[in-house]
Amino acid sequence: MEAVTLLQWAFDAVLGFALLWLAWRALASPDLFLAIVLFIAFGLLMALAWVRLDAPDVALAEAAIGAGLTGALLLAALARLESNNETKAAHEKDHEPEVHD
Amino acid sequence: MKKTMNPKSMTESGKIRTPFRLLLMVLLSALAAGLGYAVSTLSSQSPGSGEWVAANLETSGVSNPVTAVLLNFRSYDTLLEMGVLLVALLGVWSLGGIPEQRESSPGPVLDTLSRLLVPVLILVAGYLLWVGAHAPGGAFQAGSVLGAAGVLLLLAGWRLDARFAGLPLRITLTTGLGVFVVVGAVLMLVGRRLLEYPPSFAGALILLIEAAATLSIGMTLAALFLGSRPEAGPDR
Amino acid sequence: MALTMAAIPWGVMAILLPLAGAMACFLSPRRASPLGLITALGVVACAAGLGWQVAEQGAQRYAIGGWGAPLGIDLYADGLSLLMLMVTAVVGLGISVYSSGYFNREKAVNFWPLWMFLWSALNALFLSADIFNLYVTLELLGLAAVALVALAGGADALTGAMRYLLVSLLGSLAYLLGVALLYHSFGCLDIALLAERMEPSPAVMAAMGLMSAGLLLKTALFPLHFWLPPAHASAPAPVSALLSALVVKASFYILLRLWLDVFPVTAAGLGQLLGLLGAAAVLWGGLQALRQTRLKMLIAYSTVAQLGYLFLAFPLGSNVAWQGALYLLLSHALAKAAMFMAAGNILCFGGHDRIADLDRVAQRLPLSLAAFGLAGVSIMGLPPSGGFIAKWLLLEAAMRSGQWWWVIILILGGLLAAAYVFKVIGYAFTQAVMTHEARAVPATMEWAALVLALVAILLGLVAPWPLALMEIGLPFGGEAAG
Amino acid sequence: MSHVFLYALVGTGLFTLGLYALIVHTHLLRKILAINVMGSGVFLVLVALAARARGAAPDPVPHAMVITGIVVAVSATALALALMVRVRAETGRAELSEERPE
Amino acid sequence: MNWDGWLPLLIVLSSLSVGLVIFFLPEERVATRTTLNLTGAVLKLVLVGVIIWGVVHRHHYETRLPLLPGLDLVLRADAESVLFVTLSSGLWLVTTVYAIGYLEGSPHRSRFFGFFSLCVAATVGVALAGNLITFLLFYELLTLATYPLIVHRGTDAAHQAGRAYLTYTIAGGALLLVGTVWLYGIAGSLEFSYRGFVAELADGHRAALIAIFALLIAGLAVKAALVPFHSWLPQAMVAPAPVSALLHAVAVVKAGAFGIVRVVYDVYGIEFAAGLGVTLPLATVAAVTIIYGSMRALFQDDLKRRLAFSTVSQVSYIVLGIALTGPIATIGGLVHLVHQGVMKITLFFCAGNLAETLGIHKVSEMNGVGRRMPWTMAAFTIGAFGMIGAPPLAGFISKWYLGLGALDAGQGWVIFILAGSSLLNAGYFLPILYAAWFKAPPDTWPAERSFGRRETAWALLAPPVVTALLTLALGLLASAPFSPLQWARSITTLEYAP
Repeated sequence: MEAVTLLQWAFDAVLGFALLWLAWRALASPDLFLAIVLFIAFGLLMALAWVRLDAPDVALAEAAIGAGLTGALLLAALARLESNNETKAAHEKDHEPEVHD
Repeated sequence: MKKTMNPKSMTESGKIRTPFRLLLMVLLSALAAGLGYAVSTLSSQSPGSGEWVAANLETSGVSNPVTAVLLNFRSYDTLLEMGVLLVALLGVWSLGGIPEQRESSPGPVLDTLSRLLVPVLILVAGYLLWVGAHAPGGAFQAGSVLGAAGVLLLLAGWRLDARFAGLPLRITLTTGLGVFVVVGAVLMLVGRRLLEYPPSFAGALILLIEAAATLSIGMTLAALFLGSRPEAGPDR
Repeated sequence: MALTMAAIPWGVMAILLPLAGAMACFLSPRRASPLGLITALGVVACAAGLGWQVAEQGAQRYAIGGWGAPLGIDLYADGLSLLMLMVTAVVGLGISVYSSGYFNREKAVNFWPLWMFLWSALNALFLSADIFNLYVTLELLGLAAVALVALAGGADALTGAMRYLLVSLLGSLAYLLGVALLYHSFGCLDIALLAERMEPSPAVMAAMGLMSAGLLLKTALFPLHFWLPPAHASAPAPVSALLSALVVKASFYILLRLWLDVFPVTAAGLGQLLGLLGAAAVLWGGLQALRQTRLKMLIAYSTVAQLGYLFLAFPLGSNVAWQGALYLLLSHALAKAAMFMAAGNILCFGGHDRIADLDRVAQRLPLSLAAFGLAGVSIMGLPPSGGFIAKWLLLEAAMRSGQWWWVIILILGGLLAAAYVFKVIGYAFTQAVMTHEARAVPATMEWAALVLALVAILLGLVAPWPLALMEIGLPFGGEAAG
Repeated sequence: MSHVFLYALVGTGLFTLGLYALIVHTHLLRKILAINVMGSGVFLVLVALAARARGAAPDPVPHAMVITGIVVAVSATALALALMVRVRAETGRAELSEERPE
Repeated sequence: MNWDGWLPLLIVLSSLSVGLVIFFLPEERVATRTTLNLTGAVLKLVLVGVIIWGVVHRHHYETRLPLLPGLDLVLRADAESVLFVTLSSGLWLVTTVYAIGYLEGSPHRSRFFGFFSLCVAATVGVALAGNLITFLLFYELLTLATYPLIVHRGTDAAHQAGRAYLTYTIAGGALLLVGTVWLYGIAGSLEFSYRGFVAELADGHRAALIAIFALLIAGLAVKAALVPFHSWLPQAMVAPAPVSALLHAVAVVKAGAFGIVRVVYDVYGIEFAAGLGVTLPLATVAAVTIIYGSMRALFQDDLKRRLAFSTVSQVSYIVLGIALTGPIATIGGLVHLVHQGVMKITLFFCAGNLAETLGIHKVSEMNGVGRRMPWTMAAFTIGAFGMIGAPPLAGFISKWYLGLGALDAGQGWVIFILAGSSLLNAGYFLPILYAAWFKAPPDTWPAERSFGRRETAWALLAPPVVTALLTLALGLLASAPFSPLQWARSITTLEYAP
């Protein structure tokens, strides 16, 4: 019993930390594509958190919409940005880094 | 007029000065601390309205409390929310010509994948819709799965036939909200309040609304992914 | 007859009808604009019906789904929400008539459904008694508004819309976090219930802060106004009109409700702060308006200034002060809509809105110019106009409470307003002769503007009635009127 | 203090984190991500606190609210992304000119 | 409300409605417009006649409409309002005739006459206002209605004048508003009543009442063109002659002066005001204005500008009469309200005729003009002598009563003011008359228009002649019943406690 709760605590702690860390990386990473991928991962972890908070309905919705569709939308938008003109993409990469720190 | 094009501001706006940034960090950490404190002071006994829901669950027509809240107790929120989805789509469409670049030919993998997956997804959607009445699931989950199927099809390079791109598509998109409003209005006509289901029909009505909503949600999400108004039907 | 009248839930109709209209416009784009106009008339009828109902039977509460708070969602209509609904109806009708002439076919297809959704969102917002439901209406409102701004196309409009969208979402999220805290503190979302169960706590204070901040951002109170002028100035004329006249007022309305009913307004210091920001807005907005070289920018900054007046009521807090602020809200809604429409006519006609070159245009659009002038009278707060009544009430409240410094602000604001209004009006009186060719403006567009302006003036002569309506359900607490 | 408060705190953390990113980053895509992170934070607070009562089934109302919220969020994101692409097409950059923080 | 209850409102509407109709009249519908204008003017005069008759027969004419909780929009015919309303509507008829002749064939006439009528509607409203907020309402309306007339010509000079006018009047209006609200906050009422209504608040509110008095008077002094708020008036003379007539004689300036009458007598009450010690400063300002205005007039070569400065000086006679605590001075002030209007409008009409017929704008161009335009110059001469105060003309009556009043109030110094200003008046009028009658005319006038055998158009000639005769009559028949003098006497009996 004790062990279980302890385990749960550890799990919650790790999950919470992971969420924060992923969000941070997603928002700070210099590469937009990577940022989006990280964000999708973040969404999946959110779904996990919902399960942990026994909110299965929310978990389903998050997995399908939050992670899945939002991710798809983001990637499509990025593709459109890049297809707009490649030179800009390069420019993004080199001037983003000093934006975040 | 075109001050947005002014190259100077282009280079300026890229950076934000570090001192300002530090100040911001300080302020926001203070905010975080305050919020954290506020949250942690809440009593650990939830005064929530869970018991109210439990008490009225059997008259609601479904046994899954979340679905009951979404489609009966607070169905009005959900009605307006269908509106939000539609408005978003209208907005995207009114932006007009988003460069609709053909994804480089889907390739056999994605093609077959979609062939296999799409039917499965549709089945899943149907299941989620049905099961939502008494177990986790419901219109939104089902709808989003349907939307995912649509996205997959679009990725595979499939496009809606021009014959259906006009009125038929628009009808499908509005079904969810439409059915919702019609049900509400009809109930008012027979002398009940807006969305006040008769307990005996509640389950059926909810399922009807959910089915329509699922369809619209799926379609809308797929359309949002596509980004631009599908090619003109006869009436545009 | 009366019985059936009483039986009809006019408020609900006022929400459902535009929704239905929106779908109709969406489904048959060809007939979008006639369908829209019909719906507009219907909504006006609903507003009138609700007005009759409230005047006859007092404040109305309607439990959707028959559950009632705390389980379900209630609609609530007292004097305050009724007046908001009614001014929305009047301005909305004007905007609909105007738009039927303004947009070409392919733009109209996109405009009408969005506008109908926006209208229904407004009505839903003014009638909602549930703070989460208010969040949903806010989002519906915000997204529709952004989409409408983007309708103009072009770099300015799109950037303006983008900034507007981000700001609006940020505001909503702050508000929603506040809702979460309140719900988990008291276990209910209904405003009346919250008011009962309310007791101060850190969580409540946090919620108060978050919700107020979010709503102030949406209401564009100085210094959170930065997003407003670009968005309002670059939108199509009828959209600018409805943004300045109605949309910004919606978030202010929620703020007012929360402050009057929910939050423990022991925080007098906060009231003073809001007053100070309001004063800053009045002066800053006025000065900026004076500095503008383009008509629509000038009008947009004037909105920033006028919104500032609304917050002068918070430090005063008396019944008279609230009446004044609300009356200003009403007359500003009408006047500002008229102004933007007039500007739109000038823009259509002359193809530009550079103030310095207005003379050529102004003389050929006497009606539009008259509309601008009359609206200007109300904006300056000169008699006879709704603006004057509002300013009088605010001055009276300030004098009675002995906080004379607000008097100075009110007067300075009026002088600034006079300066920037006459900066425009002056161009009507020049010897300039019309030379270059111009696009004719449909009479409906000119008259829509003029009629709204006239109503704004009329508000200055019929004040007792709106003020009496305002008192129904005592939205401002027990105090007697006057 | 039960584990739900941990998640609630993570929620507030995400909210402020997103706010920071929203202010400092200039690229619109990042701003949109930031908004979404803020949203998730708020949702986390809502749902976490719903499960406060130990053992008992959690309060379903916040769950419903969050589901609503998620759908609103995806709609807003879609619109924002479409706008971003158009802004880029018009101005050549996916940024807001003369960006003013706060 | 019965018929008596609507009459005051009807008087206002009689010109308001005309104005609104005219706005929508196409430019070329000259005949219709003229008919409308004259009908409105005559109708108004008739209604005023009815009111005079009624007031004499103790009828009570009052329109009362709710404006705000606790505050009504009140239009009432009392002794003062009848005096002013008669003056303005009488002179308006004349001015309308003159304007029709003057603006013949010029552009934007519908716009002009529209605002022209609004202007008079507002003035009548000011005259009939039964409480301070109603007064304020029409006072501001007057500001708005006059601006388009001043900038009517659209020249840069006109716009400059318009800006100056707005800057002064709107700021003045703001002061008036603040004063009014403050007073309402203290007194809880704004109803004009003989001998005032604030006397009973004296204890505790003394300072406040003085401050309010200052605010109100400052707000009114702007339109009354008291130093130092006068400088918009000379600038405004760029407007067409009928507008100058309106500004100087019928509407604007008079509204300011009349407002001061209201505040001193019907809000504060003359005795109480004197008790507060606020009248002497007012009298001093008036005295300074009188001298300053005349001084400036002396050095103007532009005829209308000279007349404008003369107005600055002359209107202050009214204020002076009001501020000197004493029934006789009051009579002088009130009667000058009428007399100054009649005389000054004559002079502006004549100036307009000279400009329109011969293109004369400067005094230095007037040599021998008497022979070319005898009728006009005759009228001008009468007006000028009236201004100087020569018996038996109207001006003499005013100055006589002012003088007596000053002695009666124990303010001997005023005599010197009056004497000095009369000398100055002579100083800036007599040279004009001398040049006009006794110097040799030039062989060509700056810009002559021929009107056949008449010296100028009838519509331009008749009005000044009429008003000149009126000037004469007001002087000769001063003691006849219903003369302004008698009316002022009866007012005085009401304003001073028996």
